[in-house]
Amino acid sequence: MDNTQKDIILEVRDLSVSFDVYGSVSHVLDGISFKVKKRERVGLVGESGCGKTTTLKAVLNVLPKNAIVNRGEVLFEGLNVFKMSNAKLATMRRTGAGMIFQDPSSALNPVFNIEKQFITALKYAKPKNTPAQELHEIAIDALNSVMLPDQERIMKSFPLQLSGGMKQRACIAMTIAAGRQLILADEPGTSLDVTIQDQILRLINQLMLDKQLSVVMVSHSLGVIRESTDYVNIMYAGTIVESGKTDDVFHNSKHPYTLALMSCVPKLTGKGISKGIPGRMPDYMIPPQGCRFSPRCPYAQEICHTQKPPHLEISPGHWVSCYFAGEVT
Amino acid sequence: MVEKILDIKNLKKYFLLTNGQLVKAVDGVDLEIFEGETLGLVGESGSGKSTIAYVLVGMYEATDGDIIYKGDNIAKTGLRRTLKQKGEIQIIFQDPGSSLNSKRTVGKSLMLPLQIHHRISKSDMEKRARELLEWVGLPAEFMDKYPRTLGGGERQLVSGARALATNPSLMILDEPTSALDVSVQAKVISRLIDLQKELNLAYLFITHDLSLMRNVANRVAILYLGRLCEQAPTAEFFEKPLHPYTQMLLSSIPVATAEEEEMKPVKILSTGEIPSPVNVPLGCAFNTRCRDKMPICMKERPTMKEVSPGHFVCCHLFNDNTYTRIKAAAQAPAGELQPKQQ
Amino acid sequence: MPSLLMIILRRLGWALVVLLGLSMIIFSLMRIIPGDPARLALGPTVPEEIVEQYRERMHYNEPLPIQYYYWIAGVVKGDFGKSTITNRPVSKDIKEFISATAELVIWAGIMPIFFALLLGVLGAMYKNRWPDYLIRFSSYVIIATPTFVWAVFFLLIFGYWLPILPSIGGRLTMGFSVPSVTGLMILDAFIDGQPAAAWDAFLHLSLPALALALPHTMQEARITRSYMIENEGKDYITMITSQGVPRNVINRLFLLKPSVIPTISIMGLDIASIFANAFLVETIFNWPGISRYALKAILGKDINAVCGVVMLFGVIFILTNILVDIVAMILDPRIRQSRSK
Amino acid sequence: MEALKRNWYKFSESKISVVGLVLAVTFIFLAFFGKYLVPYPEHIGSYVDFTKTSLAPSSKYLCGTDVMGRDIFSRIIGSFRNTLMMGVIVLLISAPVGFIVGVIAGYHKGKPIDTILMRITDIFLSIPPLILALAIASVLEPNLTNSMLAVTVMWWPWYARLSYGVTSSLRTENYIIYAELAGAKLPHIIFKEILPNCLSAILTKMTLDMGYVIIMGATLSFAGMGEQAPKPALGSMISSGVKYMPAQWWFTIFPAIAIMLIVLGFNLLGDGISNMLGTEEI
Repeated sequence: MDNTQKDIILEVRDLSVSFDVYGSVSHVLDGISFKVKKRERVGLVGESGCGKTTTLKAVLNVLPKNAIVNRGEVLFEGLNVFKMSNAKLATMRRTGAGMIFQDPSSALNPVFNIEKQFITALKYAKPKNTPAQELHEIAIDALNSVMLPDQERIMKSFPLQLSGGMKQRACIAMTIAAGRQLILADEPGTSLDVTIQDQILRLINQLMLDKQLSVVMVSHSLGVIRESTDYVNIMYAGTIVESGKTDDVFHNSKHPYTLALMSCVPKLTGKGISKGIPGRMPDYMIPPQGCRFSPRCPYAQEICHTQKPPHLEISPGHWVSCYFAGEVT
Repeated sequence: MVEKILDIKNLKKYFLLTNGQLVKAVDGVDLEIFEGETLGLVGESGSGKSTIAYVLVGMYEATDGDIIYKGDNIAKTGLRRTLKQKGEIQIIFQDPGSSLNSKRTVGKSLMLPLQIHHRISKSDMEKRARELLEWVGLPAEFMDKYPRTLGGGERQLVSGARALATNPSLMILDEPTSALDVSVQAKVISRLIDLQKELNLAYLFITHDLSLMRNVANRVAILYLGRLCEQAPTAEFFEKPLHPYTQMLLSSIPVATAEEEEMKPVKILSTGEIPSPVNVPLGCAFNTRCRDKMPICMKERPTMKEVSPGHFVCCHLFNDNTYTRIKAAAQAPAGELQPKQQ
Repeated sequence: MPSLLMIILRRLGWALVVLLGLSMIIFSLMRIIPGDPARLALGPTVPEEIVEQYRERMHYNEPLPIQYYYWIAGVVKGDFGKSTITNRPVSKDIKEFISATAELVIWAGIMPIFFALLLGVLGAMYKNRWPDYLIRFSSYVIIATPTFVWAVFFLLIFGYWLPILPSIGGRLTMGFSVPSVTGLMILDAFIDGQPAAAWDAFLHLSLPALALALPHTMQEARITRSYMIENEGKDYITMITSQGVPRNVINRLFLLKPSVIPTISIMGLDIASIFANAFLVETIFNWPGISRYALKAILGKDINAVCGVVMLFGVIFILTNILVDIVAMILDPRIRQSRSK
Repeated sequence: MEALKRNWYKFSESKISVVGLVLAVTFIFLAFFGKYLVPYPEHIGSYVDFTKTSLAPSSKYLCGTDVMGRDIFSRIIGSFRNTLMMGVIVLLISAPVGFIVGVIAGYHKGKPIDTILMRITDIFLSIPPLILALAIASVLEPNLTNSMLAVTVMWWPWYARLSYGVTSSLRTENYIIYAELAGAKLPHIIFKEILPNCLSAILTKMTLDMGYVIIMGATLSFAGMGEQAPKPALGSMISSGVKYMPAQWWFTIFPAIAIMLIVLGFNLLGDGISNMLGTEEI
């Protein structure tokens, strides 16, 4: 037990977050729980608005100001980020965990060059009296390790002088430079072209192997998640509906939502695509009482509408939040 | 005999920037579209796929080349084409957020083309607008709704209904679902496919998503920096992709099943950046990223070769009437392989 | 960067076009004044034949475009004609009065920028807490009060109730004499080694400068605050926060710069407009500036002076805008790129 | 209903906007009906009572009396109608004119007509507004109509700028492009497609500008170029009172406070509306 605890770098327990939207409360995250082991790649996959990014922001405690954490905790190396002292939180952000954003163009400050942003961040991550020269070298090394050529020129460049792929590489370099162990990647290739996305995903995988990192990969693309995670959580409307080893979940899906989602993805095999999932994502102001998927679920029974289903382990390491998990195909 | 409705020959569209640079957004593209079929046009950013769409609908005038639509050359008419021609070629735009005016109801948006093209009474227009909504599978209550209360998929369907208002024979779908979630995309696409059958529409389907293309197109054409690389019937295209860029593109697609993984023919690791369309490389446009490049690729622009009936490749590696490459494929550099999931 | 130079040259080219248009508008406006310009210039007692000679000499009996040609030909050489009020060349008047206004602008337009930024940043940092409420409330009240009302209030408060500051006006108390080097009294006094005179000049300056500075300083503070708050939600701030950079460093570096850039053009407009809009303050405080001169010229229908002064204001406005644009381009690569296209 | 509630929430998020609403509504009400409510309606015109000159504020004369023995409170309220008219007329003329210029230039962005229209706008903007207004007012008769004209001439370019900015960003919206492709005419595009999208920005600016136009009008009137005596105007009341300071401070202080409250009201209201409609501060 002690051994497995030590092996877990991040644990999210029953996290519930809502937002104050013009005086009304939007209940977004409802009891999110997952664990990330060291050197593991964990995926969060779901459609837009399901709370993937909110979950990542909660991990670093950088939620927007109108967010309210109702309950639950985020344990980074055993410490709750919501209860950490400011100093501890700063240390965790500086050397523990870092985030890669979906759109690298908006994640970099447009009026500062890469050097200013990179070195400032490094200055606080490294011991106080690290000479400027050393910081510079660390940055150059990091840019080199994300396979950006001509690093000195990149350092002097403003974001708009770089292509999307280069900006994303620079962001990755900033995230890994200070020796962070946990990388939170929020759709790191989505805003880029397919061939460039492929390069970025390969790069993250390569770095993960080389530097023994743990990765939380967030994406709306089942393909991306299948190809670059070991363990996956399927999210729907602020809840985790199914989780388990990636292969298990993808090839032996149990939750009605997972199945429906899979059938919607166009396949290279060209067997046509389904007609989609009926209905819409629920309104977070008045979320369904029971299972949040129940209004759209073809298998829903009375109980699904009234009571939230438990997250049950239906086979070793494969968890599903559905009363009828075994019966659905 | 299926009629050819659109014949694009050697289409060129250049833009002159105010700083004097010339952007060759589309540089000599040949395409044909037949009645009732779907031609898939695939490309990444800077490939000129949207520019082709905009020239076809008349937003831009072509710099050179011909677009023969049912016997008339509409390449250089721009917006001056006849009302009938405007009605015949319609478009659904990519961004569901901006394709409908947020201050006008769905009904008003639908009635605009009716008003211009049909000159019928107000009550007839309303009736027709309801009918259009029904066609795309939306309830008539949508007439009085504002776009902001609609989901992205619904907005795209309304755009579809609006495009159908003028009884087009060719619809240009400019990445109609790339901003949507897959479950919504499935809904919109299946509706569009049904409509195509019902109305015998021809689609020019533009996208960057090859998996989607596999499921909707009869033929596929790949664009890179304003030039066509490869064009083939869909099944053949995915079985025998020939152009090095096509192969790179195919192997870059993240796929959701192991079955599809098998479909990825050769593992060609994606390398390099897409050059800016301002500086298209000399010779073959792809030579900066091509693993198999030869000296000739740096100097001479390749021409289209028909390797088998209907399958065209624009690459120095190939000759007419044969799948055989001139040069064997290079090995992937060791040590840079993707860590396969165990 | 060669492109920056090109951009500036292009802006200057356009500035010339705008100035030409401005001169035409002003010239025709001044020529449609009812009454004979020659008679107005010479006064009612001068005999008709002298007026006729004058008319001939000034080309007043030629068609308007020809008159404009002669006038603009003079303007290019710096000759705006003679003022009918002071009876001196307008250019000489301008030279004399501009320095007093320039000194006022430095203290009322440029110095307060620092306070505007400070208050804006404070407001954003303490959003919806008492420092923010205090700053916002006072800014509303200050902006809602016209400059001339401030001038009157100050006269009342400091001139009569609390006579610690000179309120009779002028730039110096009688008895001090400072030779003009730069035209800026405080600086000149220091150059001449008279700290007492410099202090006296500063006291004279303080009330008009404050009255002029208050509304636009508070306006700039509010704009800075609102941009700060808008940018706070941007991804790049979340990104740098998630990297563990301390809040105060983010505020004064990564948040301030992008938030200040859009306010710079507003500050430029403010500075340019102080030159012209200071006339009530200059009149109330008896400040011998260009703006008061303009008011007198307008009231006295002194055509040459009005045209000259308005052209001067136009030049100041345009140059300030170009300068502001250059500053914005230096600070913001995005503007640099969009302007070069 | 839901939308109304949300809008009110956004508007009243800053409580101070509600104060603005109250001030502005009170001002408009008094502008219409003040004449019938003030204690001494006859004092608004050329009334003289030398037995009651320069009385300090009291319960009988809330703001004291002026050198003619007229009740200053009544005269302040009496001046509201012209003050309001100044703001309304200037904005009702300059906003549409500016909109048309801006929308045509913005729609034809990059074409010669854009350059011509926007350069003309620039020329007007480069003239210091007060100087231009003064010049116009001095060339013409000094009265309320001409001062309104003068302010209008310098005000429309700001609306041209605003509409130009909005239009040139809407220009690339797909629904505008679609309307063109479908063959819609320019008036349809301008009034049915673009105008509804500009309206919230224009209305917000109009409310905010109300205060500034009133300041400008008061400034002109202070300089003697507005409404002429014996009719009351806030600016001229202040300027004629200055020479009696500090002894008869009430001559100037009360009109000054009145201006302040009116402008404050519209500024707060404008900010509330801009919060509600989500338009950025200009």
